[in-house]
Amino acid sequence: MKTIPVETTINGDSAEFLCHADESLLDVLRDRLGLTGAKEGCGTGDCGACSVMLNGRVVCSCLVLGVEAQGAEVETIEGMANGEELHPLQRIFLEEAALQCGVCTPGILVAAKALLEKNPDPTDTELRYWLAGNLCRCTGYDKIIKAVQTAAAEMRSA
Amino acid sequence: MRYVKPQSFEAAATLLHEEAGIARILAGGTDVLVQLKAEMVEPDLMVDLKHLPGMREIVAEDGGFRVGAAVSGAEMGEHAALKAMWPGVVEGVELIGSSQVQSRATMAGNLCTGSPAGDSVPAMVTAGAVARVQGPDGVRDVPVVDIPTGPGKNSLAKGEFITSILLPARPDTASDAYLRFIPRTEMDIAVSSAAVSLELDSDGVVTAAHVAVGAVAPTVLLVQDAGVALVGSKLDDAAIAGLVAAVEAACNPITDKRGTIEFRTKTAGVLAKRAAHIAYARAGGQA
Amino acid sequence: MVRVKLWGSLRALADGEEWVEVEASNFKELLDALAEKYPGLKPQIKRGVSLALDGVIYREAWFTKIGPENEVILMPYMVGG
Amino acid sequence: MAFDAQAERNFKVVGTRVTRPDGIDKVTGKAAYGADVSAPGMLHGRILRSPHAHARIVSIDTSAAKALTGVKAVVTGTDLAQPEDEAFADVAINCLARDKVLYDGHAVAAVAATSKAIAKQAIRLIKVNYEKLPHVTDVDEAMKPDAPVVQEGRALETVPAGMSQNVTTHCQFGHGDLEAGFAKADKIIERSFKTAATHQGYIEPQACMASLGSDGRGEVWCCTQGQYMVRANCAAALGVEESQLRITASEIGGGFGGKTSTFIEPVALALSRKAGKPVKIVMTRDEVLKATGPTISTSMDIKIGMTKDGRITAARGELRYSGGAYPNATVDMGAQAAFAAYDLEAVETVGWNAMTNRPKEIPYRAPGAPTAIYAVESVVDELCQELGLDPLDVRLMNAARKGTRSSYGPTFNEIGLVATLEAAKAHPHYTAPLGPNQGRGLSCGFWFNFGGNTCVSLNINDDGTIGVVEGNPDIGGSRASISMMAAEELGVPYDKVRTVIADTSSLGFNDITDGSRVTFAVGLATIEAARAAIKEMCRRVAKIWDIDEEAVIWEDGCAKPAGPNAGTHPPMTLAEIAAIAGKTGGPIAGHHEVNADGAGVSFGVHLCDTEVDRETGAVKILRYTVFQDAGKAVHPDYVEGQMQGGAVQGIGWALNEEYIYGEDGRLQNAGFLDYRVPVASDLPPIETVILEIPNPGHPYGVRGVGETPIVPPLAAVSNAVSRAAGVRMTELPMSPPRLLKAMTG
Repeated sequence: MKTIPVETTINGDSAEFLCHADESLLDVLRDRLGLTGAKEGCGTGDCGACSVMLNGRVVCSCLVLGVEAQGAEVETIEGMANGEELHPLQRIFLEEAALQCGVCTPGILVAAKALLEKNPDPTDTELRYWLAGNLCRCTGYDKIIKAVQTAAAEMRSA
Repeated sequence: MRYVKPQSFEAAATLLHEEAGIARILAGGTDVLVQLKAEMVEPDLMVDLKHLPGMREIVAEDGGFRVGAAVSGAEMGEHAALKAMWPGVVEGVELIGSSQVQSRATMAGNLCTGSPAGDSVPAMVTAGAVARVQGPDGVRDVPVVDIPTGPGKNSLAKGEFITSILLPARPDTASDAYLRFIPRTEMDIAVSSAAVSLELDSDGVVTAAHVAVGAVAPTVLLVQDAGVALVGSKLDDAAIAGLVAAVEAACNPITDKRGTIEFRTKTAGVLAKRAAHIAYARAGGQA
Repeated sequence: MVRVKLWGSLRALADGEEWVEVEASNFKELLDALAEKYPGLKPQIKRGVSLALDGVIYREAWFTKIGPENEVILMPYMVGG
Repeated sequence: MAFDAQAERNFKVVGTRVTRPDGIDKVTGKAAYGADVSAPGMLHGRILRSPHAHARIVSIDTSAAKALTGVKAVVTGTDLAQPEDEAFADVAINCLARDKVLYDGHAVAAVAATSKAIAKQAIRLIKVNYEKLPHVTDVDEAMKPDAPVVQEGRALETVPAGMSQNVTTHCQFGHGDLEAGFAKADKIIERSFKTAATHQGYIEPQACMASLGSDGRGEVWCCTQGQYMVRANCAAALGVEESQLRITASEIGGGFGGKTSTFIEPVALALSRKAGKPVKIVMTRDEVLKATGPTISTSMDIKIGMTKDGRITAARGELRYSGGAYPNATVDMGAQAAFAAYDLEAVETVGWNAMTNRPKEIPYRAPGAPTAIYAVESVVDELCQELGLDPLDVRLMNAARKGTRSSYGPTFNEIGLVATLEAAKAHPHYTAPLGPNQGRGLSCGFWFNFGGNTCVSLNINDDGTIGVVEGNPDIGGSRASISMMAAEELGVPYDKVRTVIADTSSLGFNDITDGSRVTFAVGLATIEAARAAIKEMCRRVAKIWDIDEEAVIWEDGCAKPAGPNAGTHPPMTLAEIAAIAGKTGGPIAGHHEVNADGAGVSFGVHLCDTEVDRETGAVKILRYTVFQDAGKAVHPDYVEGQMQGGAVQGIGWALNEEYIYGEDGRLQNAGFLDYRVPVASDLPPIETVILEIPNPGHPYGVRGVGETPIVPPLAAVSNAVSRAAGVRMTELPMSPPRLLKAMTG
C-alpha cells in the first residue's frame, strides 16, 4: 500500500507526515509523530482515551483517518500546557488528585477543556454526560468532576 | 485501501459505481472505522465527501431544513431553529455515542449503516424526512423510511449515496420526541426506542400522529396503528393504551446479548407512551 | 506442645481432627511436625499455607516464635489483587 | 514491626495532601506507559487466538506466514519451555497453547513482522487444524459428573473422589453446632445466588517491548503490577535464568489485580529470540477481554437463622466458583471472607472450584470476597426485612469485634467494624428520607490485606536530598505516599524526596503490587531504611563531636546532642551531614529487606440509595457513601480515591458488567460497548468517611485500603434495588431485563 503525504497543523505547528490510507489519526500521532499522550484504550470510540481536538471539536482520534488531518488543525494533550505553565485543568487535576493511574487523564483533560470552551459554567449533570465517553476505572469519577468544576470556576473568574 | 476525495457528486457516483472491489463512504467514520479495526470489512476504496458543496450545511428550505449528509450531531444540536422545529429528531441524533462521536457522527451515516437500533432513524421516519440520493444516473429523493432494508443493509444501489436529508415544514402546534432504552445512561446501543410526532388542533386534540419504533424488528418500524390510536384524542388513557397495544403488536424483535424479546417489546410500548406525552407537551398540548 | 487448628477440608487428611497438637517452637518446626505426623498434609504445606498467630496472619515467616499459650490457626496461602 | 509507642504522634507530612511526583508527566501526556516506547529495529508482534471454546490442536501450518515478506519470526506453544512447577506451567500454556485450546481467545501462535499491517496479514496465513471438543462455560454445569472435562488430573487431594474432573478445589471452614444453631432461630432464610464473571477493566491494555539474545540475556519493558513476577514467569517459560532478564515496569494504566500475571511478555521474548530484534506486542481491547483475567463466575447457596430480635444463630454457605480453564483457589479466599463480619456461634462455609472453558481467572481486588459477601449480606438484609428489624442495628448486634472467633478460624484482635458501623449509623445518609420506588441498601465488607516481600533502598544525596528506590509499580499514587513517609521519618520536607521504581536488576525481590500491600509494606520498609540512615548519620555526627553515638538524637531533620551533652553543640542538619559524608566515612544510605506481616484485616460499610423504574427495570444510583477503617491515612486524597474507585467498580459488577457466552462457548461482548463499565453520568458523587484506627502492625498505624472498597457494593446495591423494587434479587448483574422480569413476574 502506498503512503499518502499529509500536511497539517498540530498544536499550532505545521507538520507533515506520510501515512497509509487506512491508518487512524491515533496511530499517526503515536507511531509516526511520537505524540504518545493520546492512548488507545479500545480502538472503537468507546473509551475516549485517544481524545484530541480536530478543527475545534473533540474527537476520538481512533475514529479519524490520518489522511483526514490534511489541512486541519489538531490539538493534543501535548499542546495543552503553555511551556512550563500548566493549563488550569492540568494544575487542578494534580492539586485535587483527580487521577490515579493517569492513563485516561489526557483524554479527559482534552474533553473537559472542549466543554469549558463551549460552556464555561456546566452543571455537574452536564459535565457527567459530556464526559460519559471518557472511561476512568480508577477514580469513580468523583474527584474528576470536582476538579473540572474547580478549574471552571477559576477560569470564569480569570 | 485507496482514499479518494472526488471533486463533485457526479464524479463520486461514477467512482463508486465503477469500483470493482469493496467501496465505503466516509462520512463521520464512526461506524466504518470501527468495522475496519474489527476486520469486519476491508474496503478497497474509501470515498471522502465531506468537502463537497452543501455536505456540511444546514439550510432552510420550504419552511423546513435541509441537512447536509456530513453535518455532525453536535452541529445539529447547536442549530437553534432546527432544534425548535424538530426537537425529537435532534435529540435522537444527539444520543448517538459520546461527545467525541457527536463531533463526527451524522444522521445520514446512521441511516445508511442500516442498524435497526440507529438513534436518529425513528424520529426521521416520524418526521417524514426525505433523503436526497445522488447516483450515477442523477439525483432522486427517497423517503427515509424506505432506505434501511435490514440489519446492515439499505436500498441504495451501487454508486448511490445520500447528499442531504430534508426535514419538512410542520405546523406550529406540532412537535416530536424520541426516547431510547439503554442499560447505562450513555454509550450504549438502544435496546429499544420510540419516536412520536404529533400535530394538534387549537383545542389540543391530536390531528395527526406518527409513531416509529427501533431495535424491535429488522428495520425501524413506522407503526401506523399506533398513530391512529392517538388521533382525535388528548392522549387520554384509552388512546395511550391503544398506542401501547399497537406498538407491542408491531414488535418483532430478537433475544440477544442486549435484551430479550419480552423486554424489548415491553419497553418499546413504555417508551412510545412516554415519548407521546413529551411530544404532546412540546406541541403545546395540555392534558 | 502447640495446638494448631486445621481448616475443615484438611481434617480428612489428619485423622479427622480439628485441633492437632505437635511439638514446635516456631512456624517451621510446626509445619515440619505436621507434615511428619500427617503425611496427607504435605501437598498443601508444599503449595503454601498462612498461619494466624493470636489473630495476626503470617504468610510465611518460618522463625516466628510460638508456644502453648498462643492461638495458632492454619489457613490457606493468601492471594490478593 | 509494631506500631510506634508514641501516642498521638504529631505528623508533619503524613496525612497532608501533597502533589504526587509523577503528576506533571501524567497531565501533560509525557508519562510512558506500556505501549508508549519503541526501539530501533523494533518488530511488531501479533497473536493468533482460538475461535473455539474447546478444541484439540491437530496441526499448525505456519509456512505461509513465515514466507511472507517482512515476517521475521513465528512461534507456537512448542517454542516455550514446559516448566515443571504447575503454576509456571499454567502461565506458559496460557501464553501459547500446546495440545488443546481451552477457551475462546486462547493464544495459539504469534508472529513478529516489520509492520503492524504485515503482522496482521501473517496471522491470517497461519493454518490451524482444530478438532472441536464439547465445552462447558457454566460452573453448575461443569460440576456435573458427565460434564465435558476441561483438563484431566488437576484435582487437589482435598477433592472427594467421584466428582467431575473439573472440580479442582474443595475447602471448608467454620466452627460450632449448626443444627443446634438453626434450631434456635425464629426465622431461617435459604437462598441461591449467581454472579457473572467480570473484568478488571483497566483502560490500558497489556503492552510490552521485549528483547532476548541467543545468549539468554533479555530486557522487557511492560505494564505490570510486578516486574519480579514477570521475570519469574518469563524465565520459566523461556528456560533462561532470572539474572539474565531485566524487567522494567512502565507507568501502569490500571491493574486492580488484572496485571498480576503474564500474557504477552514470554511470547514477545520468544519472538525476539528467533528474530534477533526487539519485539513490541500491544493487546487490543478484544484480546484483553477474551484472554486476560476476568474474575470468577459463581453459584452460591446461603442459609442463615436469626432470632426475632436479630441475633444470628447459625449460618452456612456453599460456594461454587469457576476460575476458568485452570485450577484456581480463589474460592478459599471467598469461603474465609464470607461471614467474617459476624460474631457467630455456629458457622460453616464450603467452597468448590470447577474448571470451565473460560479464560484463566486473575485476581480482581479482594479476589473471592465480593461475591461471597454479596450473597451473605443479601440474606441478612432479607432477614431484617422479614423480621422488621433495622439492618444497621442487626449488623451492630452481630458484629465481629475484639475477641470474636472469626468464621475462618483466628480470634480477632482490635478491629474497626463496630466503629465503622457506628459511623454509618450517625451519618445523615442513613436517615435521609426516601421517595417512591426508592430503596436504601447497606452492606459490610471485609478483606485480609497482606504485607509481603519488600526491599527498599534509601540514599542520602550530597545536597541533602533523598532518593528512595522501591520495587512496586505505582498504580494510584504510592510514590507520593512512600516519599511522604521517608520525609516524615527523616524530618525533611516532602519535596526533598524522590521515590523511583527499580527494574529487577537494580533492587532485590519485591512481591507484586497486590493485596493492598504497597503503602503498608513498602512504607514500613521505607521507614526502617530511613531509620538505618538516621542511625548512620548520628554515628557520623558523634564522631565529629567526639561523643558517644547514643548521645546523639535525631529530631526535626537534625542530629542533636542529647542527655549530658545536650546543648554542647549546635544541631547538624541532614544537608550538612550529607555534604561532608565523603569525609566522615563515605556515602550514607539505609536499606531494609523484609517479608512484612501484620497488615491487619480491614472492614468497610457502604450505604446506597437507588431508584428503580418499574416499567423498564432501569436503576439509578441516587446516593452512595463509603465508610472505611483506613488506619492512618498517609495521603487522604488517594485513600478516598481507592474507596471511590472500588465502590464504582462494585456498582458496575452489581448492575451491568458481565461476561456473556453464547451456546457456542464464545464470548459475545468483548468490547467496551457491551462490556458495560460505569460511565460518569451513571453515578452520583461518592461520599467517603475515613476512620483512622491505627494498625498495630505498622509504625505509623497504616493499613491497606485498596481492596476492601470493592467488597460491599454488590450487596449494598442489590439490597437497595431489592427494597426499592419490592422483590429480592439473587443474580448479578441486575441488568434491566432481569430486574423488569423479577418485578413483573
